[in-house]
Amino acid sequence: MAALLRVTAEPIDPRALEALVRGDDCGAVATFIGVVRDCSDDGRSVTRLSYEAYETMAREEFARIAGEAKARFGTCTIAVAHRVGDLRVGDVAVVVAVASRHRDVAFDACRYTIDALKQRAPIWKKEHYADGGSDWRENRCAEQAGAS
Amino acid sequence: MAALLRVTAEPIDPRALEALVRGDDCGAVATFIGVVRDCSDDGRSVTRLSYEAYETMAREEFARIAGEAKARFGTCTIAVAHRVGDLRVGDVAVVVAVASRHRDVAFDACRYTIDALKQRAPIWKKEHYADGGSDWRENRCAEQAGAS
Amino acid sequence: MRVLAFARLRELLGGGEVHVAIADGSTVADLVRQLAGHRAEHTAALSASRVARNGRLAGLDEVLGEDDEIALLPPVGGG
Amino acid sequence: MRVLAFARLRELLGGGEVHVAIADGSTVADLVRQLAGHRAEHTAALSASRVARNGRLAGLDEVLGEDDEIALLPPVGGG
Repeated sequence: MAALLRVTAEPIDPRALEALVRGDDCGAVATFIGVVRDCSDDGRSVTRLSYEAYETMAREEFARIAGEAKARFGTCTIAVAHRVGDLRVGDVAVVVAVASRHRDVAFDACRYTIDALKQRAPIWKKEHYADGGSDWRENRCAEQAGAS
Repeated sequence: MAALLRVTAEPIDPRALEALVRGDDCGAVATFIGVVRDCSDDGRSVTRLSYEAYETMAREEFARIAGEAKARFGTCTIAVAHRVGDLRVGDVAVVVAVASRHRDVAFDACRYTIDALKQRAPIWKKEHYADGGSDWRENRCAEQAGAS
Repeated sequence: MRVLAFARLRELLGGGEVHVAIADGSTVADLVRQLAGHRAEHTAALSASRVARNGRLAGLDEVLGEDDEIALLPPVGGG
Repeated sequence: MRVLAFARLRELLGGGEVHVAIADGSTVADLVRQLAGHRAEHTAALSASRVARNGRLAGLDEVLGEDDEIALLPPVGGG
């Protein structure tokens, strides 16, 4: 198992993900945990989020990203879990766990993977605000080609 | 609590460390876990390690490192736990957990902290090999001034 | 044909899976025009989105087959 | 005075805490020479090490007080 993406409506256990990637030859595990904040990027008070995903395509995109990370940084094992459904402040939305022999590879691959996932994975987030409003929020983008 | 170092002979729970640093305004947690490998840097088969620490000084050094990380990268909360005593392959030797509003700060501060701790914290490691030998191993160094 | 819609487009089109009758030889661009149907909000949301065909991003001039899985992908927001 | 020794130096000096009688006005360098005692292995290990005085790295010319906590720090290997 060299790469794994889980899209799940259940709470994510980062330790379980780390257990999947760890082996006796791995000296380093770098884990990123994305948590639901109480405040949006533009300063609105957030009460909850909803995520949805196009799961089959997300899995393919993740496989590509993991391949790129290994080609760039070196041998490592990468696992990702992303929540879908309704989340509250403090809930874990996403976890990226990377195990490698040495820590530079683990850090670099972990960061590359979360950055690329945020840009490219077909996953969407709706923020629900304390004032009753809600909005689909897009990540600040790299390349974005319109469809029509 | 903005910075915390624990030196402990008990197994480390990375989740407990993350719980210490997380808050509702933190969207990102970056965690580094250093694990005992079955193989030394020079390729010898390792059966176990022993760590020892000069704890009071390690705590002061960590406080300095955490202050540097915040000055360089931005607001974040940092916690570190380091095992001492006998460890076996697969055991967690060190955990650095950093929570921040955004992931760049969390990643940068986490990496800075583990790099600096490895260079500067008064902690020592003895490797025990499958062939019966053992050796005190030093981390590849930055500045190292002899005492005499 | 079967079209998957996500996020804002799911809400606008009234469901995560919509069924659309297309003419033989229709392209991705034809499908998008048909889905927009001269409604300003739909047109804006679709023009900010990408289209995937069988799990890969599709060009506007690709010709659709009845069995393709088409997905409408607004700007992403995961993580 | 009380001297803490770690790792390789702990093993060489026969304990994590050694007690050394020093002359008034002794410096860090004097203490190190006294601990080495013309033994090659001790001299090598001490010369590769640093000395902390009350939790901070100390210069070789610092004069020691009887109540100082001195620690001998071989090259570190944590993490």
